Formats: sequence, structure tokens, C-alpha cells
Amino acid sequence: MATLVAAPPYTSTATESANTGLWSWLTTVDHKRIGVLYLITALVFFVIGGLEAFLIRAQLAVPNGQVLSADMYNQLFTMHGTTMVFLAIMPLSAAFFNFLIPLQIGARDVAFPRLNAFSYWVYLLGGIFITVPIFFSVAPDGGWFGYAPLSTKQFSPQINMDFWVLGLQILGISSLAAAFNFITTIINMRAPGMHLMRMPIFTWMSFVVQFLVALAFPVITIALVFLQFDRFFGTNFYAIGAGADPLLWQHLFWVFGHPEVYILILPAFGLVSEVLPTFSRKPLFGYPVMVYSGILIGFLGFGVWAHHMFSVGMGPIADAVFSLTTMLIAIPTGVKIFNWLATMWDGQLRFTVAMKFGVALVGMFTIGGISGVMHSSPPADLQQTDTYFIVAHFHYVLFGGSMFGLFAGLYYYFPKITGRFMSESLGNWHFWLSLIGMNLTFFPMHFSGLLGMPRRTYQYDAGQGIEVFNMLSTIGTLVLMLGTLFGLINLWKSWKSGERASSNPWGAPTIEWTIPSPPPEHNFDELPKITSRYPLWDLKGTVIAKETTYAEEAGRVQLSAKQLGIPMPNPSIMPLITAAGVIFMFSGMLFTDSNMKLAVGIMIAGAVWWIAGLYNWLLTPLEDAH
Amino acid sequence: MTATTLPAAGDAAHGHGHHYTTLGLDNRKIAIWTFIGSECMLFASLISTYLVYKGRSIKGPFPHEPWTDPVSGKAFPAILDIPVTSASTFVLLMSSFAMVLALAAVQNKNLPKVTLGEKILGSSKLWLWMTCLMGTAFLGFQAFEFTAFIREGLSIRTNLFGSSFFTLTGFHGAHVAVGVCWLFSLLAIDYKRGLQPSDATNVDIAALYWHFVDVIWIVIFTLVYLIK
Amino acid sequence: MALAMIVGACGGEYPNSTFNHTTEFNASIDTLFDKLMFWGTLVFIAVEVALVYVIVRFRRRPNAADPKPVHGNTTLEILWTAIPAVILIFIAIPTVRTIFATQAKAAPDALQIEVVGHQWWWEFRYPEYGITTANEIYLPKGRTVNFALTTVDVLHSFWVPQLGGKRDLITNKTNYLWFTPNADIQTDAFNGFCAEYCGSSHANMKFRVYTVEPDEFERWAQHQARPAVFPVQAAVPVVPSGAGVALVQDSASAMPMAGDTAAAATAPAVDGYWFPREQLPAHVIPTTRLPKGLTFDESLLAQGDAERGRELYSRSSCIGCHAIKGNPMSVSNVGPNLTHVATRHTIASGLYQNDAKHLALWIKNAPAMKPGSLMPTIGIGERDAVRKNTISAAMGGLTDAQIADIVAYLQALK
Amino acid sequence: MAIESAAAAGHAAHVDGHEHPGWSTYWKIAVILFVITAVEVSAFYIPAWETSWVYVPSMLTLSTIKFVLVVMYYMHLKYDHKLFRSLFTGPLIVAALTLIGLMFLFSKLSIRLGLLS
Repeated sequence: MATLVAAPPYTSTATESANTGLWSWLTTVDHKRIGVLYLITALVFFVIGGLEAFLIRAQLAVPNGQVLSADMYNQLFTMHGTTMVFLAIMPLSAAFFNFLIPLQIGARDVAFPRLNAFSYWVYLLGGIFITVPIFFSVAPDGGWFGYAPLSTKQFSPQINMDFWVLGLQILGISSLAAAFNFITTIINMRAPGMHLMRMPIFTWMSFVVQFLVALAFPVITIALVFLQFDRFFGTNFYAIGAGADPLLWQHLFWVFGHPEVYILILPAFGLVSEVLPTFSRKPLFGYPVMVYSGILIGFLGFGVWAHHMFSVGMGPIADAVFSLTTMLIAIPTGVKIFNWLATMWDGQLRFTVAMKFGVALVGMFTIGGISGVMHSSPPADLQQTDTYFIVAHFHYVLFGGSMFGLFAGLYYYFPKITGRFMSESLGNWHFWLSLIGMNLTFFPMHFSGLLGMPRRTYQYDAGQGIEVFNMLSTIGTLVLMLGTLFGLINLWKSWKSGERASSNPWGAPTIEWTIPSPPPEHNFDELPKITSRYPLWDLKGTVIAKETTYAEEAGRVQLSAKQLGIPMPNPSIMPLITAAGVIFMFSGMLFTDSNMKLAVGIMIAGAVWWIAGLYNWLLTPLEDAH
Repeated sequence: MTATTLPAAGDAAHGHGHHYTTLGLDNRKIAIWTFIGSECMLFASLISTYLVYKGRSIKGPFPHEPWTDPVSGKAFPAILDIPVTSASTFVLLMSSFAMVLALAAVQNKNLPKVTLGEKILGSSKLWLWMTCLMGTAFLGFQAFEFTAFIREGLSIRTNLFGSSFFTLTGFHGAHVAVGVCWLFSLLAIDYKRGLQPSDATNVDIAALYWHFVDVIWIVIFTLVYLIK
Repeated sequence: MALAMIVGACGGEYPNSTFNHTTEFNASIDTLFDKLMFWGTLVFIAVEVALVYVIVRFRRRPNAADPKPVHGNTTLEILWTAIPAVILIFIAIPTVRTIFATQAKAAPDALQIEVVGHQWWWEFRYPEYGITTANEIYLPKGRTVNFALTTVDVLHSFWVPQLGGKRDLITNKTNYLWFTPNADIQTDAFNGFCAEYCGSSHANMKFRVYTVEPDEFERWAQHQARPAVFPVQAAVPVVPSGAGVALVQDSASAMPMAGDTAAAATAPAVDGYWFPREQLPAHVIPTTRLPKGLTFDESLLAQGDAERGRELYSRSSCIGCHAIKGNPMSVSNVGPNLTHVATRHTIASGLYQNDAKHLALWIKNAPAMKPGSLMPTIGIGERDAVRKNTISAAMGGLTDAQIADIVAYLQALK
Repeated sequence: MAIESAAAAGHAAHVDGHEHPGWSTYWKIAVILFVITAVEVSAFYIPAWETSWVYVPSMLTLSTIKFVLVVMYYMHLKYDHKLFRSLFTGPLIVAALTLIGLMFLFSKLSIRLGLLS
């Protein structure tokens, strides 16, 4: 069976002069550079979200803590959730979508490169829009879930929640645009022979995630439109005096919110499913089942939303139905865990930092999964929901799952992204401190929750039997921060001066490892022809691609797209300009209370601005005529 | 074991700048269908909200029942005007018919046209104009309906029915308005240089959007107007 | 995680533990939890042991041959799809049973308590007895209690971890929650919390539940239903059987409690019951710190006069929000009902002890004592953090001496 | 894989849109749409129909027919690549189920199970 091997890998990529400098970053439409932008931006927000978490834990270290005021605490926990969900984990996944999907399916770029850039700029500017208020103590304070009627003008008259409502709308635009883009890319930009069932599992999980985004975000958009109209135009959607039902918000929010959970975790599952086979020297166990379970998780994810609402009194039938559908999800999720174990079974496990994070995901996510099953049972959930038990649960899922998976992906793909390895020694510090820190932070929360500590409380009395657990959690946060610091130092140092990496430094099986590290702007000199699921591994026999070394590839010259006569999209500033116009238009709404004329003026100016940008964008061809 | 590859640079030379695609389909068409799928959820949320709040308003006016304000003693009729909306529904349905003819006209631009019928059917300008006009007429009906309601005492702030009704139909109206702008821009291109069969995909995605807006109205008309 | 059950079992150290079988509701939840815990632990051990085994056993050995490329195994995969499915059946059946058992209609003879959530305090009504009180619930042991939960503003959630699961208070909707405190539990006091985020002082929206003997409950209820005894009938003997009446005498505070003597000397005649203060378990005694910069001239508390206080109270802004049965000027329902406020052990929704000092500080500047408090600042010269203004006499502000009088009045309301 | 079968069509630039039906189909559909709408509106004014239990199901059926006709013929879903059908029906099903789910949750629909007296 003909197997694709690395078309001779190169190390010194010829770079066009137009591809350097600040302007090139502002105008780039290259999915790889956009991926890098996502990565760096998301990590900055991750640090901000982490510092917010640290302040929260500092306040809770001892009973009746005096570090923060109640209002500041409320702003911080709201922004911690909002930041981590929308500005850190989702965009970190997006960094990998951007960088990897075209490489994994053998494409030149995404289907709509400028739309891709637009998504990024909207995300960046929207992220700044929603984050800046915290520095002026006017950040959103209604929780990341923004439950009505607390989030309405009647109970949150200040500007705080306006930032949240508008910011989330803005970020939704970014996610939706990206989803349409990636769905089209995965459907239609696959290299010849890249059948759906030959696609790398990360691309598969991303594919599922894009559908979840495309179907879940419209729902939150509408829920937010209602809130926006209530706040700005005096409509009655959540107005208690008009007889509104606040459960409308909760249902709409969780119809979005539960798929959102899978939007956060599935990319990490995908990354780990790439890392484990490579470092086990074995193909992924049960690839089709892994694919189908991902699809099933995504589909079922739309039918379980009300399990976030077992305490609202939906009645026994609804509780029972949603309880059962929720339990069902445990099956495909469990299958994934067992298949990962089976992938490693009988393998030759090589414990790089990437592998360690990947294996840790299997161990840690399992804990989050089991506690998840515990509150799929409504009566038990009545003692667990809105307590620290839930906080423990979803941090095992989101930190032990999503973040560990993303870190695994980062260590694994860093050589491909930058052409350099991340340091294993610093990485080990990062990993072990994160593992210890996260368990120290979140495991005690199981106890504090079941021992009666409600969530979102800025202080608690002494003598409630939860002091020790809270102190442990706070110490854990310090360890976690230290670990993250090692990770960041590692990233910084390795980017500048890490050991040079070859095209396939791990001996990995998929086609992104056939091209130089970092890849040339056109990705593939020639579109690869795919004949199997692991093109670089001969699965019939025992020959598996060995790690290539930098030395053996040194000295070869990669031709540029221009030299090869490959048409590349032109850089364009229009995505950035259009995105800025969109944000400007939304920011006008902030003034509806204080100065209606100003508000309308800004909104019209913003609309004209982005429509002009879009017009220019649409009339400029993506590529030069040839 | 040698690398098996496709001539990639070949795509550029091959078609008219058309890159290789897996399915041979136009990316834009896949994207618009994805977008339409997403819009299904958007309108499902809006329609759900309308239905959830139906009958929950604590004061009138109401869609299908007359109501007397206990405070002012003022009497309000049932607010929805079925004959007018039936007419606008009909107009929107027929605009879809015009749109599909416009697309066919663009696709068949290069076919010889002999009879008057063929010439009429082959005029993309005519059918785009018809679609635009009927779309605009629908918006006119909606503007009439909205102002009549406001005159009668139902605004978006009045009650739950007002909020959910105006938001649902307003969102639909906004979609129609975007569609009308889109179609006018196609008309502008048609006048400037003539829409060619090579533009068919451009017209096709606009048409898909337009029809989708139409089918949403089919649902809204039945659920909001006809079912009490 | 198995540890959770062990540590949870000792209620003394963990006063809000969800594992105590004080009601049949909590017992059934706990039984279910044990099942979840059992299967969860089993899966946890299976996965983690397998993981550790894999990590140790299949570590890459130098010069080892490449592993066999196994792509999957249908039997195995069906097996580990089926096993979780079977486990889930073991969980699902008792789950559904418990759902229907705990969400059935409460017994018709259950004690009805209407719970009304407010930002950030709890209103409790006993329609059978015509009682409206705040932040403290008395429950007779052995009788089912059915809570009807509503809210006048945002969402809240009613939760007494030791007695049962939580249930949200939803605007424009009435929810129900019922349980039966076991007849054989001790007379005890439990913490209750708001478990749904509800704004600034969500953390401070606590309440207390006292489980008492049925006859004690009856006496408490009869007493609470009556108007406050005022003006003071000084000569009548005081002490209710077994109950520590003088709420302020054993204050943990070091400052001289001059007001207490005044209150004790003029204590009204009561044959009612309330939970003896000296028997309060430590975990229901609030430890909230006082805000910095808020002071009260405590010597004034000794000079506080209840009668003067009543006069003052009856023409102050207090009556805009509070009701005191027996005081015809004070009938508003916006704030907590103060009819028998002196029989309560805490103020400000479980945030502070109910003693002269805390009451005085509370009246002087409630928003400083409790972030976001909707009770306005009253003390002259104080800054109101919510309304962002400084209180003057013209605005109806009160001096410390006047506040001391009102404190004396409130402390007389037994 | 069905999707892959079309891959062979690869470089053929405009594979979509040429087996579409023509005028003869389009006007018939338009007439049907008109007739159904007319029936719906008149049903609204026929008390015997409007008040009977069949009214709501018949209205839903009629509008579903209109919906399907426009989607299948005017949007060419019947003739286009199968992919588009799944891209549309998948989300449509999720949307419909969500809507129905919400109707149950808000007691706009109910099934008598006899579980609760």
C-alpha cells in the first residue's frame, strides 16, 4: 500500500518580505498566522482570567475575608467565568482550529480567509470591550449566566451588565462566522482522498464543535437580544411586572449553554486523540467509535439543557426526562475514555510533556465525568447544584479536561507552529505543578460543597467546617499559578530560542507532519493525495514513521508560493476595519441611557463604517487575477 | 514509497482561478446553507418565545381577543388583521416565485430566446425587479401593520404579546430588508454589466436566503396569525 | 471521594453537611447519593487503576519493537458501551423513583410556610397562625412542613443543607418543597442559605431553622401571632420556662451592654417560647466582621429609652418599610416584619447577632453593614453607599442618641 | 461515503443547478402555494372548522406542505447535492425538537401520562 511520506522536509522557509512586520499581522489572512494570533490573545485572556480567579480565592482563603468588597467579588467571579469560557478556552480551541484544520485536511487555507481574519479581530476587540471595565470596577456582575431578572435594568441599573450583553453579542458574531467558515472548509477543502472517515480525529471533533456553535449561538443571541431590548428599549421579556417568566431566559441560556460545554471540551478530546496515538506508537483505538461518539455527544448535547435547572421546579416528568438524557451522554463519553486507555494499552508510551498532559486529561476528566453523573440525578443534584461541588465538577472538566487537552496540544504542535520545541524541563515543572495545583484547588471543593458551601458567596462564617477546604483550595491556586508561570516562561523562551524542530519531530502519522516546521504560507507544495487514515504510518505492517531530526533536514530550501506559482490570497486590512466598525456600532448602545442622540449617532456611524468596510472587502478579489 | 500527490498548482491553470474543492461545490453555497441551518435555531428561539408568552400577558391588547382596559375603560379590538396579513403573505410567496424565475433567467442567460414568453422568462432584470418590489411591498404591509398597532395602543413595550410579537416579526422584517438590499445590489450589477451564468452562484445564494425568509414567514403566518 | 462520606458523617464538625439524616428527604437523597457514590467510585477505581497500570507497564522501552497496530476491537467496544449503560440503569431507576417520591404533593395536613424571597432577606409566613416573621423558621419535629416559595424580586434559592435539597424561588411562580424533620432529632438550630446568585449581598442572605418539640412550637407560634406587648408592663414577672429571654445579656461582645439592663428591666410579659439563646450551637452564631470606620457611641445605648424610641420610630422613615403588629403607625410590608424582632437571634438575614450594638450600627448605616442593603442609611453624617448621598437631619437622619432610643424600643419587642 | 462520490466531479466548475426544474414546475408550485394559503385563510373564517379540534393540526399540516414545497422546489433541495439536504434538515430537526421541548416545558403542550394524579 502506497504510503505518503514526508515530501522532503525543509527547514529554512523562504519568506516573502511582505510577511513580516506589524502591518503584515494586521492584514494577514493566513490561517496559520491567525491561529498564532488566537493563541497569544487567548493566553493573555487566560492569564487575566487566572488572576481574577486568584483574587477570588484570596478572598475566600479565610472566613469573612477582607480582600475584596462584595461588589468587586461579584464582578470578578462573573468575569472569571465569562473570560475563561469565551475569551480563553474557546479561542484557544480556535487557535488550533485555525492552525490545524487546513493542515490536517490538506488544504491551502480555510474556505474564507478574510472572514477568518474578521472572526479573529471581532474576538480581540470584543474581548477588550468586555474586559476593560474590570479595571474601572464597572465590570459585569450578574454572573456569566446572567440570570434574568437580576440582569435586567430593574435590578442591575448600572452600565455593568450592558458590557456583558453587548460583549457577548459581539463575541457571538466571531464564533458564528468562524463556524460557517470551518464547516465549509472541512466539507469542501479536503485534499483528494481525504474521506470523512480518514480525517484526523481532531478535525472531526472540530467539525462537530462548529455545528454546535452554529446551532447553539443563535439561541443565546436571541436570549441576549431580548435582554438588550429590555435594558435599552423597555420591552417586557424578563420584566417581572408584566408577568414575564424568568425561566425563559434560563431555558434559552442553557439550550445554548449545554452545547457550549461540549464546544469547550470536544476540541481538547480531539487534541488528546492525536497526542496519545503518536506517543503510544499505536493508532487510535476504535477510530469510528470515537467519531460517532463525538457526533452523538454533540447531538445529545442539545437534549439535556434543563439538567442545569433541576432546582427550578420543572416538575417530576421533565426532571426525569432530562435526567435520563443526561445519563445517556455518559455512555459515549465513557467510550472515549476506554478507547484512550485501549490506545495506550500495549503501546510504547513515551512521556513527553504533551503526553503527560494528555494522560492527565484521561485521569482528571474521569473525575469530572463521574461527578457529572452524580448530578444527572435530580434529587442528588438538589444537594449539589449551586454549591462548590458543582464548581469542583466543572473545573475538573474544564481545567482537568479542556485546559489539559489544550496544553497537550500546545506542547505537541508547538514545534509545528514555531519550528522549535518547547522545553521539556520547564514543561515538566508546568505539568506537575498544574496537576498538583489543580487537584489541590478543586478536589477540596467537593467537600466544601457537600458540606454546605453555596457558590458565588464572597464571604462565609467561621465555624462552618469548611475553613480547611477553602484554605487548601487557595493554596492550590497558588501552586496552579506557579505552574502556569512556568508554562508561560517556557512558551516565551522556547519561541525565541527553543531547540529547532524538524518536520516530524514526534514521528506522528498525519499529514500536517509532512510539511516543514513552521509550514510555508501555502502549506503544501502539492495537494497531498490521501490513501489512509494515518498517511505516515503503514498500518498493515509494522513500519511507523520515525522521528525526523532537524539535522537531517537542514540546508534544504523551501520555495515560496510565488516561486511555485501557487496563487495566495492577498493580505487585507478590511477584516480589521469591518470588525472595528462592528464593535464601534455596538459600543454606541452603551450610551442609550445617558445620551440617546449620541448613542444613535455612534450606532449609525459604526454601521456606515462596517458596511463601507464590507463593501470594499466584497469588491476586492481575494486573489490577484491570474 | 514515494509521495503520491496531485498537481496542485494545476488548479490555477485549470479553471478560471477555481481552486480544488472536495465536492466540486461552491464554498459560498455550502456556507449559506450552514448559515440557513443556524438561522433555523434563531427563528426557533423567537417563535418559541412568542408561543411561550402567548396568553401570558397580564393586560391587553391581545392578538385574537378583544379587551377592555379595566383602568381607562377603553375597548381594544382583537389586534391582528388577518386580511391585510393574508395579502402580504401572498405577496411574499409570489416574490419567491419571481426569485426562482430570476435565478433561472440568469442561469439560462446564454440560451437563445425566440418567443415573447422566452424573452420575458429570460429577463433577469424583470424578475429581480419583481422580487424586489414584492419584498418592498411586504415591508410596506409590515410598516402599515406596525403603525396601525401602535395607533391602536399596542407597542413593543405594552405587554408580553407586544414585545414578543414585534420582536419576532421585526426580526423577520429585518431579514426581508437585508434581502431586498441584497437583491437591489444584484440588480445594480445586472444593469452595470449584466448578470451572466457565471454569476449564477451569486444569485443562487441570494435566492436561497430569500426563499428561507419566505418559508419562515409561512411558519410565522400560521403560528402567529392563524392559530388562536 | 469516598472520604466525603466519612467526613460528612460527623455532623458536629460539619454543621451544614448534606449527609445527615435529619429528614426523610435528606435520607432518601443520601441513599441515592450512596448508590451514585458506589458506582462512581467503582468506575473511578477501574479507570484510574487501568491508567496507572498502563503508564507503568507500557512505558517505552529502549530498542523495543514497535507495538502491534491495533485499530479496535468490536467485542471490547460493545462491552464498554454496555457496561456503563447497565450501570446507568442501576442509577436511573432509583433516581426516577426518588424524583417522583420527593416531588409528590405534600400531605394535606402539612404545616404550611410561605417563603418570600427579598433582596437580601427571607420573609416567612405561617398562614395557619397568622404569623409573618423574617429570617428565622421554627419547625415542630415530626410534622411535615410544606414550603410555598415565591419571590418579589430576583431569583433566590431556599436551602437548608442539613434538612433537604434546595428549591429555587422563581418570579411569577410558586414552587413547593416539603420534608419532615424526624421526630427523634435533637432540638437544634440549622443554617439556611440562599443558593441562587441574587446580587450584591447574595452571600449574606442566610436564615436559621430551629427544630423544636411540638409543644414548644405551639407556644412559639401562639406568641408570635400576638401583637408586640407594648407599652411595657414593667411589674409583670418575666421568664418563660426554660428560655433565655434576655437576648443580649450573654453577648460575646466585650463592650458594656448598658442597653440590656434597660431592656431586661422593662421586659414584657411573655409566656411564649423561643430557642434558648444560651443553647445556640456555635455554627449559627454569625462571625461577620464589622465594617471599618463605622462606630457607635456605646455609652448612649444605656440611656436608650424604649418609650421615646417608640415615638421616634413611629414618625421616622422606619415605618415606610417595616410593620410592627400593635403599632398602628407601622404597617408597611416592604422590609422585615419587626413585631417580635427581639425574639430573633440574628439581624440582617443572619449576618449579625441581634444585640444592642449591632442593631444600633445596623440602623445607623445598613448599607455599610451589608453591601447593597436596600435599607437606607439613617445616621446623620453617614455616607450611604447604595444611594451615594450623605445623610443630614433634613433628610430624616437620626443622631446616635435617637438611634439608641429606637434600639431600646426594638429590644423590647419580644 | 456519499459525499465522496461527488469528489470525482472535482474541477467541473458549475455542477450545481442544471437539473433544476423549469417554468412549468415553478408556476404549478406557485399555484399550489396560493391555493393552500387561500384555504388556510378561509378556514380561519369558517367557524365550524376554526373551532373544531382538526383546525390546528390541519393548519400545521398545510403550512408544512407549503414549507416543504418552497424548500424542495424553489430552494432546489430536491435536485441539489445531498449535502445541502443534510445541512438544512439536521439543524431544522434540532430546531423543531428544541421548540417542541420548550412547549412541553412551558406547559403549552402536555402528554397525560397518568403518573401524577
